[in-house]
Amino acid sequence: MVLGLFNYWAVIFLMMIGLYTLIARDNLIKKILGLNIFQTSVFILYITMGKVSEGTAPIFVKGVEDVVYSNPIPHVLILTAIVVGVATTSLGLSLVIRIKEAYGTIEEDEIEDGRP
Amino acid sequence: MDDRVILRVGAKVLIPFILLFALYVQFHGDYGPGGGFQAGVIFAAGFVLYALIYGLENVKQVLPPKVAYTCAASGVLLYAGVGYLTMVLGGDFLDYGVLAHNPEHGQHYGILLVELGVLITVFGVMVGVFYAFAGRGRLDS
Amino acid sequence: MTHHLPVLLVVVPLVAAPIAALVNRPRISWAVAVVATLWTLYAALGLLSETMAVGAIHYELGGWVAPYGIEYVVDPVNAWVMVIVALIGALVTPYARRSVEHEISEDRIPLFYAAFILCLTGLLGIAITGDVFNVFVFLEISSLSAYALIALGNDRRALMASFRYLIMGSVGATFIVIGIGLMYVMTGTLNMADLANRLPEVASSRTIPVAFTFLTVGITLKLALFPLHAWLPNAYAYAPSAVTAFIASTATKVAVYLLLRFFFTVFGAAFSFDIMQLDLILIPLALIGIVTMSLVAIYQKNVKRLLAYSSIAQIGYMVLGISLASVLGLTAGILHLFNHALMKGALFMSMGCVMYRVGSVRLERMSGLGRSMPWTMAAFVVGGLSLIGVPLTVGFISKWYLVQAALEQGMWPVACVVLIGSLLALMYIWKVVEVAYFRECDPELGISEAPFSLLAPTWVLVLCNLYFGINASGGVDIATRAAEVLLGVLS
Amino acid sequence: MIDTNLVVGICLLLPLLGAFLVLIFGSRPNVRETSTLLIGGLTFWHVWGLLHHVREGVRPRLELLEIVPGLQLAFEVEPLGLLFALVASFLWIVTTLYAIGYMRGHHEENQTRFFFFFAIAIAGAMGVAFSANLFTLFAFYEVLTLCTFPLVTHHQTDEARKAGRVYLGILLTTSVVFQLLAIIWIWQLAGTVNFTEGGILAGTGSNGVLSVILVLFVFGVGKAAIMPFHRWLPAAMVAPTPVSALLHAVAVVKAGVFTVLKVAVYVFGIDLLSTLAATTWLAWIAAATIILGSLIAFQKDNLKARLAYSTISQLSYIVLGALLANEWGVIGGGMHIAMHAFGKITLFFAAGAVLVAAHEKDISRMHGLGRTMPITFGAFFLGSLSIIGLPPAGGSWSKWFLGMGTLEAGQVGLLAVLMLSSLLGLYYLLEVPVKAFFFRPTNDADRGKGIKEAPLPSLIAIGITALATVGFFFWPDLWHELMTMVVSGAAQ
Repeated sequence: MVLGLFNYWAVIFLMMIGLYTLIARDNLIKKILGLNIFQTSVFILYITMGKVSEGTAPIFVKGVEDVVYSNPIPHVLILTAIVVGVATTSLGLSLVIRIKEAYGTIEEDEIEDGRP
Repeated sequence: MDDRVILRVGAKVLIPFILLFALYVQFHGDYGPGGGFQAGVIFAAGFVLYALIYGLENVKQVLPPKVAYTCAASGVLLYAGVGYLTMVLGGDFLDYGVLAHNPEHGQHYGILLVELGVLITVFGVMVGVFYAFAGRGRLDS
Repeated sequence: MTHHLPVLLVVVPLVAAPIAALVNRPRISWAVAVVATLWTLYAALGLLSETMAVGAIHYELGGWVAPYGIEYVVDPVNAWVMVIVALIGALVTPYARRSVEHEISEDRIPLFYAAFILCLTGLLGIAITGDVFNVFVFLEISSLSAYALIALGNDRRALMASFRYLIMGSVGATFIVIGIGLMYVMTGTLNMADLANRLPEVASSRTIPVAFTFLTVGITLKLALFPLHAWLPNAYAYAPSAVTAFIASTATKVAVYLLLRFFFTVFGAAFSFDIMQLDLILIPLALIGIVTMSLVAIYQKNVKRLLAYSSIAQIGYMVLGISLASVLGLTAGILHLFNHALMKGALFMSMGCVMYRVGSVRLERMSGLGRSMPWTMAAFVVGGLSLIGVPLTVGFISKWYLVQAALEQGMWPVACVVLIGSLLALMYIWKVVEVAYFRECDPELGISEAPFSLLAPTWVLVLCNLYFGINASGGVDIATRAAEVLLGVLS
Repeated sequence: MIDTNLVVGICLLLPLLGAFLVLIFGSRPNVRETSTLLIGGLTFWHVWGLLHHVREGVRPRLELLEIVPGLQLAFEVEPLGLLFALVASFLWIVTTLYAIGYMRGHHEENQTRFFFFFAIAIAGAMGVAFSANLFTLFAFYEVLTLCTFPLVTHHQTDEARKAGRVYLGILLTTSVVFQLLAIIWIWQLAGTVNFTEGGILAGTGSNGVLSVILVLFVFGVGKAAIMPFHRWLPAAMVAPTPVSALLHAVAVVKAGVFTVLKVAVYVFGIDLLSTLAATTWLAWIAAATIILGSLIAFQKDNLKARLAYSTISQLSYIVLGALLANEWGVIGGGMHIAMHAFGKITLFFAAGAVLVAAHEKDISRMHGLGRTMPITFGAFFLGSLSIIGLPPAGGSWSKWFLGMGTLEAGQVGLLAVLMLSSLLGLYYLLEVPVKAFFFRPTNDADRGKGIKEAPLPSLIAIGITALATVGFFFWPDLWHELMTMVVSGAAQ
């Protein structure tokens, strides 16, 4: 039971690491990394749930019948989510660069202190 | 980077294949794994590699930032243009079946065109993002 | 043409955004934005009138039949939300021209309009789609462009505000994706109507309540329900004026719509409120939000921040109405979506006028503005009165229904809190009024009235505040229909 | 002949037209004031015209629009509303006349704004008077609150700002939290908020619920200044005197007590009211306000503050009249609206005249002023008599009916309260003319020089209202007739 759901354990593990980093770190880059790890855990959740036991890649080959295919839809969905994640990350990083330019630091506590 | 001969030569050899592979992924996308997203990223990777080895300025001569941004925008237009075309031809939005006499062929064309739009956009965006970050002066205090 | 209206509503601005970026001339980009937003308003109104006449409209993208393909569904609920979004969009765009020229450097203006239209596209897309994963995609389109828009503010704190919003917003969106994924695991479908059919079979499993919880947290983060509101005040306060006016009146409204959609259409009121007992959480949170956030607003020195806190309090009203889960309560909540968009739009726009002339919206810089900018401040006063809920303004209509809904269920303490909330609103609005009208302005500053192109859209909204406060029957009609659709009283 | 129903609309529109004209002629004071006077006259003439119809039992009705289904912005003229409208529209003319003298004599700034909001306030009062349902009444009640705010804070000083806060704070708090809650509750219970003869609430809720609603109403009508929600009235004294006159006599407080009376008669109905548990102890709260108001007035040396507390005390007479829940009480309360309006406006006019002519606010410094300003203090004397309820002034009639009401209700204690309050009034009001006429002018030789009577327009206004108070002693028929129609209609 516990091992059978190992993928969920992995997902939860990653998710917690990500959320913890996101909340606990003052460094803005680390925050983004945390966000990425968090999102990745969700990607894995989606990808693993598309797996049908004994299933193979959902590519039709002529003449081969009676094959169990994995569900491709979660993969397609998560492809979109990955793209969104990339966009979020790049926007976040570009914000970090501009924050660095404006404040001279990317540590959140220093930014708070240095308020005009 | 001038003295890194292996990198320079290796990149020179690799880049055409990277671009070709991108196109393979693109045009194979309607029946096999692949498609515009992946192809766009791979295509952009070729340019990024070139920039890493030969410097940002050189790659900007090949592909000025403006062109990259234009690509990002026009890919979306191509995508939406196909959608409009299907509507003009009497189908629903993105109903590729109406693009050719035979709906199956229509599906082919439609997916290819749409994926091409995706490729152009993703490529433009990836290169654009790369330019935006790489072009930034270092901020050593 | 009419047949394609649902998709054109979204696709026209989607195309306009890259065009606005491509032409790369501030004025032409602006013109593109105007055309696109006017089109969305036309389309949204068309869809609303059609759905009121014939019921739900379905549109299948790519000719794929639902539930396999993505389907756009228009019913009174989302048509109403789309009209709100499009109306505010169509008013903010003309307003934005001068305001944006003033606040954003010229080379970024085309990108501003591109991001602005994308944001509009995303918000409309969230509203119209009948597919839960598509919701996520549009949600991210609107959110990403919103982050970018906020970061364009010329105060450096805008960057930090945008970053926080980005982190919180992404977490919220990811929670929503987790919820959607868990629902998909159990039902194998992403179509809302299909989900609604299949969920009851598996509702007793442990997964669905977990999915429900993830969705609840994700959506309430997006709509900034107390106590998940931390991202909102700075984001609103430091964004460019036009952006604040637009996002404050639309983004949270669309998130509230998501709440409605998921809790009522997808899960069903019976599951959400009888089994999960959502009201036990949402009603107290809404009430605490109304009171505490209004109190915090009273102590703000930056008027845009003040209004931002007031927005969080007002979201409490909407959530409160929704969590009463009766036709009357839902009507109140849905009405307040529209009414709050009108009043906050007017208020933030008038603050944009102040920003244009004074260069700051801090309270101490606003002394004497009642004399030097009479029209701007008059707009603020009327918008403020509407926020307070004075009769003959839209705010009163919301309050009337909300209190009625609370009394209907015998919750008279809730009704009292609602009314006390309007008194707190009076306090923070009047603080601004007193500064503007009772302090002398420095004549050397030479502050004059804002230009016509800023005042005109502001006053259109102000007049809407009055008109829909006097003639509310139409709005109430639609809101009641929407509430009935959501509760399944009538389909 | 214009349709009678339209006349109602005309009565509402004319003050707005007046406000508009004030704005147009803002730069030409003479034209501005003349137009206000003309419009005032026209308004009164139209309201007077309605009297004829109401006597014949016609109830002109005007439905403007339906805000949401079942909730209309509608007007209907019934005797009680007509009484209020007659008082308000007549006193508008007189107050304008007075204000011309006062504002110019006192060199006030922003006179255009003053006359503008004054006209809007009258429109608000008309709306309150003619409202056909609680919603319309509430809407115009709030309009009245908001448009008098710029009047109260006319001087735009810090003091005015603080006063404005208290004013708006109390009036809006009570109306939004209590009154609105009560209105929506009634809507919930009865499904309607229309004023109906005999009331709409009978049999809709338990005695307890209806009692709570009654409490919400009596305290929710902040304009009636029942203690402890009376603070706004003394605070608003910072305003120019014509504004005080508007607040105390013409529109604001009268709108408050009018609302209480109207709700008592047309929403609860006298019969229901007399059975409610809360009625009696609310009546005692009103009685306490009467006594406390008088006692505080007693101690005030500032003339306007003294008059303010006197008003608080007198208003509770009217509330008490409503809460006695019998015909005598309602008749007395209604008549007292008119009697107190004319009496109190005379007092305020006189106080303002003293301020303009002699620059004096404190009673202790008015010794001997009566010799230089005989007309002003003579009018003050007559006004005082009316407020106290002594012949030959109109106030004696309303007090008489109120006294009868207490007996009818079997509340001898309340009768004692009325008597006691009159005795207090005898002292704190008559002290002023007595000191002015019979005391020797105080010390400094400069005073007395250059002091003469108030400006002529103001003097005319004072004369009109003072004579009216006496006139109503001999001819109170109009008010009595209207109030009799109210109670007989309610009893049907």
